[in-house]
Amino acid sequence: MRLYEFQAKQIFAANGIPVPEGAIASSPDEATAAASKIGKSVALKAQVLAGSRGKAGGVRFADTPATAFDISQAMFGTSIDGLGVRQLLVEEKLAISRELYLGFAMDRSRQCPVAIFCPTGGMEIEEIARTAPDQVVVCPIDSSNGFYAYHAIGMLARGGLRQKQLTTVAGLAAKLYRVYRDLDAELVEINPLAVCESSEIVAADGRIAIDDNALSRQKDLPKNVMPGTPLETEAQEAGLTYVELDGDICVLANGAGLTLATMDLISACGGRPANFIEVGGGAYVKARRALQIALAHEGLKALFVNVFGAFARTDVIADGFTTALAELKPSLPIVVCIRGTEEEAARELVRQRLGIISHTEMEEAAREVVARAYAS
Amino acid sequence: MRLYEFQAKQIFAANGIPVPEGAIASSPDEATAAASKIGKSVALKAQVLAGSRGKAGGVRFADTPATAFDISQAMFGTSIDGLGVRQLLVEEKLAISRELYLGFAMDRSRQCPVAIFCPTGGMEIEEIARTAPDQVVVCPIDSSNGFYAYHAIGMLARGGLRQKQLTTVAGLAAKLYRVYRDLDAELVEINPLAVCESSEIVAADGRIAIDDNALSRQKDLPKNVMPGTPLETEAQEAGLTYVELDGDICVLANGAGLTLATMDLISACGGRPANFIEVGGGAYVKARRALQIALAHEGLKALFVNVFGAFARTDVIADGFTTALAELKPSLPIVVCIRGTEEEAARELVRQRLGIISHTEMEEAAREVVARAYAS
Amino acid sequence: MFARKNDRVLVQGVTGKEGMYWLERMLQYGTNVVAGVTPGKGGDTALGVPVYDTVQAAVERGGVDVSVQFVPPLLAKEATFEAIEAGIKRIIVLADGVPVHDSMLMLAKARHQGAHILGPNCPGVVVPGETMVGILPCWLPHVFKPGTVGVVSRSGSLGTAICYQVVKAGFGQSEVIGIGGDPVVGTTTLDALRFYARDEKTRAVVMVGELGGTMEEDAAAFVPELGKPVIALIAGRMAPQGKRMGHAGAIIQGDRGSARSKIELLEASGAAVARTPDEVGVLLRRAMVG
Amino acid sequence: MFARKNDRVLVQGVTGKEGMYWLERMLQYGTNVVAGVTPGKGGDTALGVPVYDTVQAAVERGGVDVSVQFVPPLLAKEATFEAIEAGIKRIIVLADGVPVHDSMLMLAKARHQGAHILGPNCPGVVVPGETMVGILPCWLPHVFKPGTVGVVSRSGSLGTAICYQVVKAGFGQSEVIGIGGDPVVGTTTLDALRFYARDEKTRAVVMVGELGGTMEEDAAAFVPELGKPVIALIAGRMAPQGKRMGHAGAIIQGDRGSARSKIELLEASGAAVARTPDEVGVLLRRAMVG
Repeated sequence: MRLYEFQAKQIFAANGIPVPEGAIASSPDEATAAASKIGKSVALKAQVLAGSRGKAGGVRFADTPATAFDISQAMFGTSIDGLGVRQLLVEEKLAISRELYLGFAMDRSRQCPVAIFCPTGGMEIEEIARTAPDQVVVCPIDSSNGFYAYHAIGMLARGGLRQKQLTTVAGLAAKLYRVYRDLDAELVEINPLAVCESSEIVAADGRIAIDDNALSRQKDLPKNVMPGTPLETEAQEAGLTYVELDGDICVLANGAGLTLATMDLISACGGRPANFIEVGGGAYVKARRALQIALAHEGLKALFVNVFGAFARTDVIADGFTTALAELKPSLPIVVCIRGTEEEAARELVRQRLGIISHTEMEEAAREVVARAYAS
Repeated sequence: MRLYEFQAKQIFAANGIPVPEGAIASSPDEATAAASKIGKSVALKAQVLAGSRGKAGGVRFADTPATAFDISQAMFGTSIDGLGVRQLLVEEKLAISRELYLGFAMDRSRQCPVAIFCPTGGMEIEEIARTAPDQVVVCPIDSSNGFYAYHAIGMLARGGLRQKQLTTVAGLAAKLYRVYRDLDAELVEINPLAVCESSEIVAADGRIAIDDNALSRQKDLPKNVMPGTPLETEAQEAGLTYVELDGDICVLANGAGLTLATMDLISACGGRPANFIEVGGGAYVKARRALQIALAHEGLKALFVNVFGAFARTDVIADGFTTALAELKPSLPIVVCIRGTEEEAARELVRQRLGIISHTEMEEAAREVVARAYAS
Repeated sequence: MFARKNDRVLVQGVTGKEGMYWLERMLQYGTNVVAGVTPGKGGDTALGVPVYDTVQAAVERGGVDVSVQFVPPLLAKEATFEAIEAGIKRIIVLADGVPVHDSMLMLAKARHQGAHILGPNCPGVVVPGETMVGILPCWLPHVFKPGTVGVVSRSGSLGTAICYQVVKAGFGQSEVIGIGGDPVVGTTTLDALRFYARDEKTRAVVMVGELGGTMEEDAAAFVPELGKPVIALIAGRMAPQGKRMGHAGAIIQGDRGSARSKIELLEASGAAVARTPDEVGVLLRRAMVG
Repeated sequence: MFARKNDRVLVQGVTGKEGMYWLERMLQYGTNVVAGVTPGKGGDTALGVPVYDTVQAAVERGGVDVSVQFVPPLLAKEATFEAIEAGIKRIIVLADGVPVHDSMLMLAKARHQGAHILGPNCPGVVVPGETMVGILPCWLPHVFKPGTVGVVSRSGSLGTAICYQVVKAGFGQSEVIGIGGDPVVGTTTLDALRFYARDEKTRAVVMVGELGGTMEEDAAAFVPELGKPVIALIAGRMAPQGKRMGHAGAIIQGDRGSARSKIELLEASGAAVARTPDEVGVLLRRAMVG
């Protein structure tokens, strides 16, 4: 789950990491009041969970409260990457002399957290990482040991910082690591970490993403709904992983790996998958809800159910989706393929409840569903 | 710094360790109100930082709010171990079927924290530890690893707990360890940990002592003044270590070890030391305050200043105490002994400001101060 | 790699519903389960297997080679710490939903103590005809059959489906290692390849991967020195790219991580990459029979 | 034990007021200080000694045998972690006021990595005529003099006062080890005795202890196998008993910890216990000259 910039900055501030003076505004009046309170030129920053806000006009500046009113009025109601702008972060405009990049993430190859520093931050950071990778310092962290200021000193000195800047940023980095660890974050990023003309060092932007697996123990965090289509949002609220695609064959399989392989198979057979929906783990009981959402996708031409029971029993899964289909009664061709634990019982359920003979070979089944989908 | 029982219990409750329902009362009216709110028989527990409260009548029981008024009125204003009873903890009276002992402390021999469990807790715990040490389970902890529920399970199973009691107490022990660690405690103790007739397990009493060296980073803790004589309290508030004894020769030395040895030496020479006051570390600048307090002790017959400059410079120390003595002008025999770093400069200061020739041999000096103290 | 016929197996969380179900399956398959652990149930037995309060007590009773855990995801870290501290060197973490910081801690601690972790979020391991430790349907004869093909899979259901293809193609498995689908896992595809390189019984390797992470890229570099044919299936060719983790993701991972990147590197390294599950069988026959 | 003439010494926190004062004293005494560390001052020099931003950088520059720290007590833990991680095996922690949980963590980590800590809250070590690492007035000729008496002290000022007695009695020291006055220290009296047992230069040991803890009791058990005379002074005979740590203190420590308990056990073990500082010289002469 991602946090909004203003939420990330509240967390930074609570952990001793300096952020610009600012306030969140939901209306032009609130934006004006915030600008007045700050009493100098302000930045108005759209709060959306999108990547490239700056380039999309999501950050604008105002020198007076009156212009803040006008500009914020123009910003509210626009959208960035398809996401409506409902909140603005109104912040003092910084006089920045240098932009740094500082972040913590996990390195899937090294199987450990890494600290990342680049002496040139800002919007071009990925370009720098590509063209001048030597500039970026990546420092693996032993989780069982932690990341202290002295680790940061070593990393930042390699990145070229010296003297007071070195020790100040090292202190911030140690604090940022604690945020990363204590909040079960997958990612915390300050970009840019702004060295101001006053030589103060301030988190000018902030990004935090929390590990979904840890949300149940991170009780103090806000509950953000991640951006998505209306059906994706519905699925998210129901606790399901659902991604809408622009195809027309609805795919229901068990487990993420088999679901991905089934979509590939449909494509290889000339079909167009309409969705990714995972019903692995304990989600079989949610089959009804999952199918209801998946089948609500417009323009579907067929439904493909592909089950391979490994540690999950196929009869339990079949009970779930046949019950749901008997209730939802979609007027679509349905092709079912079943293999694995208790497969005979599962096939019998499908035959009884849906009047369908299940396939046992998924490739054969995939060819049939594609043929029937585009038959008319 | 020790915490009061009610403070310890607030911390326990905030960390998920069950405590009896209760409230703190500073007057009979408040005690009555608390008893009414609890609505059953209550215990009235004097809140003093003394050891053996139970045996000194510091815990009494009341079946009704009216008796709670009478009993609390009788308790307020009494004193236990010389400490006035100003606050009572009014708590539901527990129906206890079994008393356990659970604690965390440091083991100075093993140089690590230890968990301690005894299946027979209560007031006789020290007696049990002496007469039946096999009953007490002491479990050394690797600080860099921590203490988890599974460690507790192992310890408690050795102590004879089984089934639900085993897992419940293990969960509490893991929480209590976190309190011990996160609060920089030297000691946390639940005695008794009460198994109630309802089979609930509740911290019936609690003791927490915080490492004084860590108080500056434990910002959320109350600031308790430790019990002592009026002069000891004054010293505590000034940040000095001062213990009053019943002798009559005031001793000022540098460093705890030399101070203790000087007191022994005075005794060996037939004198009676009046105090232990440490002016080690950065406390030389506090020499004036230290001497002011030490000299306020009644019935002093002499002052002995014994300085051995190791890493501390004797001229700096001498500057401190000669300035103070020149100001305080005590009408006592004063004997000074100085050795170590910059000793010539120090002796010269003493000669100039106090008109005293300093000794260089402490035993000779001690004999002189004893002789002069009891000369008349 | 993770289990052999006579390995002494411990089941943590044995008395729960899942633990009991799979204990029965493992015992039926001949797995040498010597002990179980459930705090508070010390002294009981589960299907004849003695139950202890702690892993330490179970280990003291006579030694444990492998531990497998049926515990909720938020308790996996402690269960793993417990097993590592008790000196167990191979630990299988099945739980799905373990916070990644917990996983990283588990792995760091295992590294320090010389222990090996399989998972989290993995189905365990089968050596067909010998032993099964985990939650794999080892008893299905058209899926698991003794043979010479080493299988390594990030996905439980897809991996099992591919095992079925191996058998349908006329072969059996020397070992099936489910390494798990989490971003951070204790045993990687590369670790499994290294094992199969040394394993005399194994004549070819089937690698089941999917988009995300760089495990297949890391493994591709080893394919030439493996010295045995590798057939790979990478799921997620048609899937939308997974979420990017901020700039950090781009910095650490660069252009790697897509199914395309994995397939290109694997093919360049000499592996045969199947487009569909059926094709795995075709490519395997080609590699084994010629 | 903690320092020898040619040991390469690192000073952490070198550019502070205390660090510079004692760096000068050490250099004057001939201590082989090869580097200093102060974050943010990398590239500077201090009295000709190169300064680095991190211990790692200082170690990479050419090796360090001993580190000594001039850092505030709340930063001692991190400074020690840094030294341990950089591979330094002997670390002297001078800071007074280190929280005991920090000390216990430092010691646990040192044990895991095979490093040795002297302190915290200690004055360091002198090998008279050879080297001084710490904050001891090694330059005073009537206090520190080369010889054959090994001194171990929990107290800085009293230990130095006793060194004066050793010299006054006509002897010198093979080494003076200030182990520190904190409840938990990395090097104990017993550790020092074990060192002096092996040290050929040392012919007798003077032990300066005080009430509290059980270090002297633990060391007493070793006196018979030490094979060299031990003269002890235990301060605090007349002092009030220190604070008791709840029931736990009584459970862990039992009746040990008082000056009386220490003196009784030491005398029973064959050590000569002095009642006053002067008597240390008397007993030492008796032991050495007979």
